[in-house]
Amino acid sequence: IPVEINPNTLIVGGGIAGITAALELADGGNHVYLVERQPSIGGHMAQLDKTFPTLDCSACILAPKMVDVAQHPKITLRTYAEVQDIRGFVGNFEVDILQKTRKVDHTKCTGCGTCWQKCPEKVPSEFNLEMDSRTAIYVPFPQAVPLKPVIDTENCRYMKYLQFTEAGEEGKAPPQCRVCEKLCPAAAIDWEQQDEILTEKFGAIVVATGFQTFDHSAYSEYGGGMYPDVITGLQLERLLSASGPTGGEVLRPSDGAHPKTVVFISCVGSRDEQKGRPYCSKVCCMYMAKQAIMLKEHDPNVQCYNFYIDIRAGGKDFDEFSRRAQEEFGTLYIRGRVSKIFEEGKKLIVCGDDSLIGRPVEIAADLVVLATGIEPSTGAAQLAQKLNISYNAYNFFIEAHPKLRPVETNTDGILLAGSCIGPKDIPESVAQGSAAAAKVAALFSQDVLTTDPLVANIDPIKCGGCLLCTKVCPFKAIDTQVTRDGRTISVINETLCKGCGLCVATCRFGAANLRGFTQQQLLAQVTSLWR
Amino acid sequence: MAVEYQPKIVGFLCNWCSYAGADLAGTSRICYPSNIRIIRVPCSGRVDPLLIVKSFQQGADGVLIAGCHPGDCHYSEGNYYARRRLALLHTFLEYIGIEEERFQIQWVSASEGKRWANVVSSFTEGLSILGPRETTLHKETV
Amino acid sequence: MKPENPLLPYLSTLQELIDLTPDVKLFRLELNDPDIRESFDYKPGQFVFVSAFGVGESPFGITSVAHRKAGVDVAIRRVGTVTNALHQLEPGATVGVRGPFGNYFPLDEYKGKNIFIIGGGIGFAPLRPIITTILDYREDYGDLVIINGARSPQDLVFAPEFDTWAASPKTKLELTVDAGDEKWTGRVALIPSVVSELKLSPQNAIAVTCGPPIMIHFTLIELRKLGFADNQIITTLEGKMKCGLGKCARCNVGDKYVCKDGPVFSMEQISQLIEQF
Amino acid sequence: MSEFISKQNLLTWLGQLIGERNLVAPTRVDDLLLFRKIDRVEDIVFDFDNTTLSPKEWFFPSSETLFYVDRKDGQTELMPAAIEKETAIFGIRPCDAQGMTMNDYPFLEEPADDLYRQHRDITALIGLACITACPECFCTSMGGGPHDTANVDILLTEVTDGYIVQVLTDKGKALLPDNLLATADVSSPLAPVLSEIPSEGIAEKMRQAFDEPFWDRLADRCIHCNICSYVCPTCYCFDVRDYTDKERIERVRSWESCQSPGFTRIAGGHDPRSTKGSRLRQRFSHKLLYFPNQFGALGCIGCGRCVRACPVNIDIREIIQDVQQLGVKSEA
Amino acid sequence: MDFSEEIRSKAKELLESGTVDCVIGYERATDGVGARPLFVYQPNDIDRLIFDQTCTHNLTKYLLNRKDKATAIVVKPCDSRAINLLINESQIQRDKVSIIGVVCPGVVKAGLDNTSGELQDTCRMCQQHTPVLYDFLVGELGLEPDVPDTYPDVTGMEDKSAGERRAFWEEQFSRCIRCYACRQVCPGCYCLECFVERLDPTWVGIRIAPGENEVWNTMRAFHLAGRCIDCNECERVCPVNIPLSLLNRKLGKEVEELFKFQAGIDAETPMPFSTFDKEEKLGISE
Repeated sequence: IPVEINPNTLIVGGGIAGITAALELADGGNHVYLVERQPSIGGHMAQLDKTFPTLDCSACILAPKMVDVAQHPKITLRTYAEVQDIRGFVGNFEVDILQKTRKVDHTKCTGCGTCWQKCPEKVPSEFNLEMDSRTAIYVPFPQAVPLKPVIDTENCRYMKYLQFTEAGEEGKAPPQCRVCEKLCPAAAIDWEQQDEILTEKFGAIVVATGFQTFDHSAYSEYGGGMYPDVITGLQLERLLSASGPTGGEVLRPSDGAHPKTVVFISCVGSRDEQKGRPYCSKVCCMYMAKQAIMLKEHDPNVQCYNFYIDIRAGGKDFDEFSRRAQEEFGTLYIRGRVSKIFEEGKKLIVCGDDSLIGRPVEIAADLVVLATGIEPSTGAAQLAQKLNISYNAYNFFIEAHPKLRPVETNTDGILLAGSCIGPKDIPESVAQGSAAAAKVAALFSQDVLTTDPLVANIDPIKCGGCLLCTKVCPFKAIDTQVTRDGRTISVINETLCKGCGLCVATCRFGAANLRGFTQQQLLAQVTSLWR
Repeated sequence: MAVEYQPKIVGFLCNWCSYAGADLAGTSRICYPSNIRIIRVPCSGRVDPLLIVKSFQQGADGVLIAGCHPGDCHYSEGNYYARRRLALLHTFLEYIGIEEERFQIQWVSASEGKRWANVVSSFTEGLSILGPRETTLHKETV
Repeated sequence: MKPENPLLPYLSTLQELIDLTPDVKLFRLELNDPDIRESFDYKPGQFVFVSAFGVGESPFGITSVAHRKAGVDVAIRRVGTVTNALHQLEPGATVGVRGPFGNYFPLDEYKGKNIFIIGGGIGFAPLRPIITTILDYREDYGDLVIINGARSPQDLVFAPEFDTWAASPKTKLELTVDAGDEKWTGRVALIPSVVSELKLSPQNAIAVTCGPPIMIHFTLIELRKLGFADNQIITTLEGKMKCGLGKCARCNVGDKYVCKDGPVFSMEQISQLIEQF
Repeated sequence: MSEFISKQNLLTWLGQLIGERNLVAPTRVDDLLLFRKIDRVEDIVFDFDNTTLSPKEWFFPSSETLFYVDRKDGQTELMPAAIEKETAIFGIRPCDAQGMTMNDYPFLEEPADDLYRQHRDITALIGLACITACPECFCTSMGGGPHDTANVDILLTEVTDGYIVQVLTDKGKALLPDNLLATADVSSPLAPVLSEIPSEGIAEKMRQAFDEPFWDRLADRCIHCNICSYVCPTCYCFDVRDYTDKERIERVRSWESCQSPGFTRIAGGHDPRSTKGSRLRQRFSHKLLYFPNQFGALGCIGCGRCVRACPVNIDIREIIQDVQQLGVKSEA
Repeated sequence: MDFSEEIRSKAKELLESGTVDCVIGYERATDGVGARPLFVYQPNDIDRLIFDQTCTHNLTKYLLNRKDKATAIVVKPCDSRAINLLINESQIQRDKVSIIGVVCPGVVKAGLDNTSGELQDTCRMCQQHTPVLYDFLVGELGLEPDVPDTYPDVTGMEDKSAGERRAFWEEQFSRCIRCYACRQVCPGCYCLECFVERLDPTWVGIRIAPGENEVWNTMRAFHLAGRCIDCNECERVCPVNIPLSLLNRKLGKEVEELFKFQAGIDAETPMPFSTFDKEEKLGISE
């Protein structure tokens, strides 16, 4: 049956993959709807200092693209929003999007910044990985897009006050701050604003929900997070970054001293069966090399050590790059695992062994950097459930074919890009963003689509009306109806049906059938197996 | 020399778990017997008993249904219904003389490529030991 | 060779496949064996079984005429498994043809008479050979009025031939549909009302009608109103058939078999049938 | 004086027949009595009323291949089905032999049904006259009789320690070697006396009863299974469809019954015989009205199988009586 | 045992009061011994009604042709369960049916007369002598059987080896002539188009061969899993004596053990395949 294709695309995730896909499609004249969970787009790339192996400034190459997204007439940007539910099929998706309340009317707000400079409530900054603080009304970082604040309702004093009075608790009420409201020149603060659900229609969906880094508290041998000077690679990125908490000066968290001896430990939450992370996170070897180089450039007196299992430097100019880290910048690569770290005065004693010379090694370090691995962002599995796409044990999404259909899923019209499929570096994510965009463009190039939605249907002539199917349908997608000749029969509600085919196996009458997996098709497969 | 007996197996695999699992087994180069012919279904709950009975009539030595572990159904409940239907069919087929080893229901998730390989291997092995089905069904009546 | 077993079809080749309506295709068939092809003679009104090997066979009225020596045409509407399978075929495919079976329109008796052809939907198809014959031997017959009706304009069969028919001498073509569309400028009416509207004269006339049971029923009423005697009204009956030889005992109406005593009956004969149809 | 064969010689003869051809005879299959191919004389049952299914399945099998469709390198070929070797059917009752006539009429009427003719040609019939009769028998009312010789090549009539032999055709002669025969002075026993069913002029009465509500009332009870048609020696309705086995396509003919709901439903849904009553009427009209009109003989031979087998006791004897009565009413 | 009089008076009452326009019961068959179904529309036919131990038919099948007509029907305990089944599957409405339930000690084998007392096999294993639902009850309450073993026949079959069972059933199925009487008589078989007659797709080929027959016989039984009310009609009517109840009863036994369900005991309990228990394992390894 031919179906109209809705020419709009939904892109889930505003990281570099999502941004690329969005711009490619928008430039191609398609309307794009970009949904990002955080208050700003940019994703992890925005947190990075430099990028390997070319060492150009991450923010500098990303920022213009972010601005393009914000200004592109064909792109609707929805930050601080999440996909709540999805119905329909290729060409005709209907998606409920939850817009979390910002308590700030962005149509009025000019982004002058007064509010987030004056807000008295200080909260650890997520963007800077809690190495400094932000205010309760905030933009995550100076180059954020959109450059308009949201109020963190958890921490805002006035919000706390309201919750307190609603709860009607005893004791002294918190102050009714409302400073931002008083100071806002545009009167953009809107306490009434609530979460809202927006329902939009799309022809295709690109999922680029990216990754998060492994939580190293699982590694008690590395202090399980109790040593302030054992940090993650991402934290080091922020310390190296000119826009970071230390303005680009590498100061160790505990006492703000300049670290002279820095130890990198690779494969933290990668290639580690015990921790349930047997896969390689792919980018760590390279970013450690990069960070060692950057540290040396910041301060020639720094000595870096790198405990590694293997050096994975497959990629254009990659191996040369990690070689430079060793040969030019004198990083000492030690093949072996670190067995434990303990504090001794101001030093961190790193005990490991050099498996090449088979001798234990002990290094008194000022700073230890854990190359924490990559895992899918929280909620990836739930999202996959909603989208009817499959995902593996670690919640990475599964592509339709690992070789030949790397950005497609088993569900038509839903495409993938970036590290939500598996660990990737920036160029790969960008490539996939473009690839997904190309797939969508190809889909839209035909104006009507002649694929069937994979939903069930019930032949009214055959249905005997036992109504068993209405009882088993997990989605309550089967209603009853009275025929002209007075029989009560079941009918499929196509918008609710998700195509599991339970009704087909339940139906003795042979009335129920499932497009894409019809009785005819499956029987034909059975009978042709040994022809 | 005599060719050793290769049992014919039909596998109905849930698209969301077992099929992905088998895929994983393939892509991660885990070896398992090639006797199985895979039919992809959206859910183990989609498998109509007719298809299984038909498979045996068409000469299958074994039929394997693989779906998501109970609780993990992509459609939340499909495999619970499947479990009931298929468990009953299993005892019934055994009753009409199709040895229980010839019909298996297994839960294999998308990540269990290894498990998938093991399931197929042991199933195939079991069938090889059992030998071909003794049946007159492909003869005609008077 | 002529097959021993009358249930054994002649292998034939699908020469051409023409879309007549969204769900009706014209199949141009040619028997493979040259001798049989030569001897294969049939008359307007007769039918053949066409096989889609692997699925089965079904009976279809022949829509071509033997004297043109251009193979066998059947118009097939997609309704069941066999017709579905046939519709899937491509030109060049091998099919089976059994027949010809049944009686036929006694055209010799119609010579010199005015003839009214009244067909509805796919039911019009078996009437086409009468028209072709009359037009090929125009002088032998009187006036010819063709009433072709269908649910909608694109369901009218044999549209490509309408002009030829309309242009022929002493011939009138009346098209009608139950429901028109934006392009349709012609008549929108049910066939029976067209019949009464045209005031067809029973004088020295024969009315041949074929179509869905209800349409035949009401057309009949109108024709009788106009004064047609039952022996002036000819129609064809339909029945489920498996053999075409009066053996499978399925298509009988009372003690008459549609496949061998029919399909062509005059109203006179039908009214004498014991079983109502 | 009449020709006679001893029980011993009969066994010898049947033994010989097994060697040279298919011998089909009544034998026990579970608790059924069926005509089956016999490998050991001991399996033959001699003492019986009649078989569960009629011997028609040996001329008109429950399903048989009409021809095969072979596809070799793009070429399609039709291979007519081959009929296997010569067959003799032993123990066929006169009523069933008579019933064969009712199949011969439609099947052998030109153009003849080739397969049926072949089955007929290669099959010799050795009849066994009825000494006793089951309560449902009424052949005498349908133009037959317990000792009738119609269609059989040889008829045996049981007497003490042997059988009176009537060789009726050349086929029969060829079948039975004289050396096994003796002449004895035995007279054939009296035929069992059967209850009489008023079949006189039933065809006309059926015509009159055609539109009576009688049929719908009767259909209330009928469950429209196909049993009556399948056990009946004269029912010959069939279905034809293609059947695809593993590798090759065949066109198969199988029994079907005018009682089954979809029997006359044409593609597209229209069914001229959609009501249960009309279907039931069809069956009896066919036997008692159409068949006589078409071939001049009643289509029922009174073997009583349908009466025995019907799950809801639809009894043709009762129907004939009732229809005669209806006739009386309508005249009065 | 003979309840003819009670049945007649009840039928009379129902017909004359206009509560129903038809009473479905039994009358004497033409062999003068057995019984057959009878539809009574006029009071003057009432005297033809009988009820004794020859009344084996399950009349509830006929309700499917009278869905919207007020009907009175005579039911034995097993038959009464069929009514619950049909209500549960929304095939008939309770208020259209007046149920004359009969306390039943079992019915005699075909051909035997009322007094012979030789019961059909399934009756000897029957647990239920009082109908599970009725508007009027004929016969004394409280005559409930004490049957130690409900499924001796099934367990007997289970004890055989797989090979023996295979051989047995293939032999049985090969006899089937596909007359579909088992289906036609079964109150649970009401598909508008039975899978065996479907052409698209063709589940069962036209050829009457053991393989095709097996698909038919197995799936017919399986479609009745959790639905068969064990009236034994299919087996009774089978012209080639295939022990169909042995199939149905196996499923009945398993459904009882696995799902704690018995068909037709009431009209509300969800059918076994329309519900599930997350915790149940049903012998499938995790």
